[in-house]
Amino acid sequence: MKKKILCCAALLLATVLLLGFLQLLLMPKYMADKQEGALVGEYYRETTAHDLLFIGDCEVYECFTPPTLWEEYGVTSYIRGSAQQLPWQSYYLLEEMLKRETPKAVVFNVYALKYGTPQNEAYNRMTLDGMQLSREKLSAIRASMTEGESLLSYLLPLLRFHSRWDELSAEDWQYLFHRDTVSHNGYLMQTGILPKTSDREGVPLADYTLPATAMFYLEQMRLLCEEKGVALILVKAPTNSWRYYWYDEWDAQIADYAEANRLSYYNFIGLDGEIGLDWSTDTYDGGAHLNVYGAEKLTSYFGEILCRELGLTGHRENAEIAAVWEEKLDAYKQEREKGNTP
Amino acid sequence: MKHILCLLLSVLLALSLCACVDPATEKETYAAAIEGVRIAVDDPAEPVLSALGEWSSYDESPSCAFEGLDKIYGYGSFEIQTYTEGGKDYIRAIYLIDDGCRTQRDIAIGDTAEAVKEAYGAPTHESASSLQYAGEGMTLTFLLRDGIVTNIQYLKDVA
Amino acid sequence: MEQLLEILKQLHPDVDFALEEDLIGDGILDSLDIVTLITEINCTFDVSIPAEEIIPENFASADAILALIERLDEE
Amino acid sequence: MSFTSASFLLFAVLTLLLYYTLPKRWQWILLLGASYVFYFFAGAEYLLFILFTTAVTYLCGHLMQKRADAEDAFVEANRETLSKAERKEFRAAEKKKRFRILLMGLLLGFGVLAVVKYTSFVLSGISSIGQAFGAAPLRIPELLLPLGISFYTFQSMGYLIDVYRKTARAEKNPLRLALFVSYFPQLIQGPISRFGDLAPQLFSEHRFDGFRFRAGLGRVAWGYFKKLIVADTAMIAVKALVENKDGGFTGVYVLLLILLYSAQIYGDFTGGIDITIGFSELLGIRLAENFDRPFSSRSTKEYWRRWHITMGTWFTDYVFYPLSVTKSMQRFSKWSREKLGTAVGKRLPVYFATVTTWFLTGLWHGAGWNFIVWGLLNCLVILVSQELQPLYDRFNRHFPRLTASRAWGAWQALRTFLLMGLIRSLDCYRNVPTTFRMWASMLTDWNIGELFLGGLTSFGLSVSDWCVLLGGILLLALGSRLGKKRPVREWLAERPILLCAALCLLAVAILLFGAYGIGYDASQFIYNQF
Repeated sequence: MKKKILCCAALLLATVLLLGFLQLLLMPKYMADKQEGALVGEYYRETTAHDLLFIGDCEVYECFTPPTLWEEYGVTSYIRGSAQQLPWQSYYLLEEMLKRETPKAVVFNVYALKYGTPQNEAYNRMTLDGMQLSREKLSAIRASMTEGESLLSYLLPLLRFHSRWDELSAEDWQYLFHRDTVSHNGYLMQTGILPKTSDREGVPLADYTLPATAMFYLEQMRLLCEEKGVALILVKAPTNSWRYYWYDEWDAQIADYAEANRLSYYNFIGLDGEIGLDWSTDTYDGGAHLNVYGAEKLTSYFGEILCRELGLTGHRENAEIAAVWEEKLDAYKQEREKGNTP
Repeated sequence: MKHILCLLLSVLLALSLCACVDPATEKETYAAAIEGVRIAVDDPAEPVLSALGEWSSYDESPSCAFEGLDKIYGYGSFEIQTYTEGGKDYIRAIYLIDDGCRTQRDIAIGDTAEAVKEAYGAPTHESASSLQYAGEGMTLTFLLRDGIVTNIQYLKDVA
Repeated sequence: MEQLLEILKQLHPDVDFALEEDLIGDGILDSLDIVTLITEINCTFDVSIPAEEIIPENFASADAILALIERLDEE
Repeated sequence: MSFTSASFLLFAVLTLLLYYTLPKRWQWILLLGASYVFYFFAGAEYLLFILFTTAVTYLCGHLMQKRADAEDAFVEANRETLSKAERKEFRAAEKKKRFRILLMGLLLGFGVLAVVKYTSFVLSGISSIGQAFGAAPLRIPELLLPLGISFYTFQSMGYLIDVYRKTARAEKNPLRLALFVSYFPQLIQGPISRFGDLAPQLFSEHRFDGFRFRAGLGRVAWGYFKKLIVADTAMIAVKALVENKDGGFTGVYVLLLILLYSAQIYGDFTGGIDITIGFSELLGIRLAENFDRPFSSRSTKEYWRRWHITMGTWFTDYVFYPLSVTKSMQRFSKWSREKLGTAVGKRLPVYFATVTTWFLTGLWHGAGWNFIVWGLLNCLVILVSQELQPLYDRFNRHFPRLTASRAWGAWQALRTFLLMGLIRSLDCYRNVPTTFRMWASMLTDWNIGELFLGGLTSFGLSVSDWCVLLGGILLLALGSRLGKKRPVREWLAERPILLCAALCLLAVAILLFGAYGIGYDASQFIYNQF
């Protein structure tokens, strides 16, 4: 009798282990392709604290380069952004980060405030699956689920990705237990060049009011930062293409909000001269996002503002931090040198 | 006995009233008809584009992280935007931008909001700056300024 | 009994109804047969078999059917 | 709360835990509570409907029982004084009075069903007739269809008829009756149980029985396998083929649809029933079987004895027999025999009852012409083969060796399977003319070649989906074959370690290969709709 129970227990344990293994195997790795999906998880590898945290969507992880901030100003920073990262996802990621560290300032890119409802399951997955299990993760999942999604499938991703068994590739085996680092402190490098050729504007909208849900989470971010004694700075990246268009009406609302709450708000659209942006060389996809050359110019420009506004002096003299960051800078320069255009 | 019967019958009646839910209105797919070509949101783009012939302007834009371009084709009075799914292009939006073309129910830019309501009935959503008609997986929007139609959009709904 | 066996014979000429013990369970009589049978019995024996008497036990064998007829006649 | 949801699994485990820890005399009360919780999650407004049916059933049953008891007591008390004729007369008069109560119960019970299920069908019929004469189309209200209403109504009405016939005693305790009506494992898709069978199971105290519990677990897991791997994978293809977006799924694709839909409905319905019966076994409750390896039937008649058995017997016992033996039917029989000759006269009443029964069976499946045509076609096949019986017999006598061979049996089974599949496709296309057009296209469109030029993967099934589906079907066939004498689960239940291994394997297979989650439309059990 006892033996039988032991046997069954062993079988059950083996099954659970097998399922766990299958889960590791079947989850998308986001290594060779769609690297954006690997961004959120890389934050946990950081060993040192940051002066600045960037949050937002692709307009942060393609437009600001932490290694440049280090090289030029000795400032340490991290970008916690992922593809179409929605305001509530940004909020909960911020909440999670502020439990771990207290930076001088948080920089939030406002473009995603145009979204007031859950959008897309695939983007949700890329943002949320990388988060470690926490109260914030659960809240973020609840706020983000589109119709037909279930909380359970985030806790047990096997339930979501089980049908990938027929599309497994070498990558899935290679990265079973570890991942490479794809970003530079959250910056995803693009070295390609595809000039911007169109000055098309966005199509007119029926309603220019930014959704209340989005503004609610902005307010939550503000309150959270206030509570933690961290400055909140709003930015709008300089990119402005017809598909990802930033309307003047939206801008006015953000400017009003910033003024009412005494926040700094920097809209970089139209500052090409000051920043030194050249849309024929500084974008990799025809103007929707900056490439590394554009991002460096913007970072350099914005870094000066930040140092001035926040009184940042840098950590160059701190040997421990400097060692960590010089290594990061090396890796960054190497990739920049090599280029990553397909 | 009779009383019980009456009681039960009235409960039955009440129940059947309970069972009534609002009739689900059959949603219409609004389509544009331009130069004799029917264009509707979510239709495959290829046949429409080849029927319309050479476009006068073209722009494209990638999406974040995922494969697939959004493309926008201009034809003077109207524009067609497409999206990619499974390697094929489908229509995401149709924009009528000047009075050179009219909707299937004969509304064009410059018409009044009253004319729109006469042709399309009560809108699903109405504000000073727009009239919106929800269709099957898409919305037809008339943008207004001072009660005059300035722009007409057939837009795919976000899933 | 002879009359009954005659009726049964008409339904399935190839079955020896005097010997069969489980007409329903063995799938010899199906519902169509039963109704035909009842109609015949009602005509021939001047009884009326109500629906609630149509249970497998009452139609398991020629004897059971005969018992049913006699019981109904009795009541 | 569908059987395939995580919340149902949680609910089931919780119910089981409480069931075996609470004092045994509370077990049925727990089941009642669980049933109402289950139904509440399906939709709070549905509760009104099931409560109404329960109340009607309880009251009418109770009233009939009171009269019947008084009747028996009277006859008993006056056994000496009453003559046989008087007694007979008295009983007949009492029966009539009981019948009135029964009629009221049936009217109310079926009334609700008719209103919610058939109003829009009837109204749209009237409306289209009206339109033909130039009237404005009627505004057709959309009614909500309470979950499982067809099943619990039939079960309750069967109980009333049993009480009327005195084959069952009415339940005195309204709560117990409520449990009989609402017992949750079978609420959604049957089986339709008889009071005499189910009540003793529900209300007796159940001790934990290891063997039955293990066998039940095996059955539940097998049910999930059928549903999630076979039915839901097949459903992807069925949906695409029926929708027929590009208009090219005619000809050989219709045949494919028939095969795939057979796999789907078999997996879906028998899988659901396996979960129901298996879960009841976990509770120590034995339910009536609803299937007996139906796809190996050699004739339509046999098929209907082995597919959805509880519904078939319900219709036979409560519609077909009563209808055939009514006085007027018997008079009609006599009359037609005299006027039209024995051959016709003998058949007429039987045929009339058969057609009516099948018409109602079709209607029960759904409010729509496709279901009615479906029922009548089944009936037609049965009656035609009945008429051709002498021909078959002669054939059998001429070729006894051939007809006794296994190949002949296999041929008959295949023929029946295809015929039933063909008729069943009416339920897929949901529209009679379309279905007929599609059937015709099988003869006119010879496009078999297309299948091998990528046609097989053109309706939502990838090569790997096909592998899973065919593998699943093979396993089903194997399981059915091995379990012919004795279900495999019972053999396994005697070998706990093997059972445990089998359950683990099934669980991994279902989790990995099941067609669930995003990317697969979460499907409901098909039979919920009926």
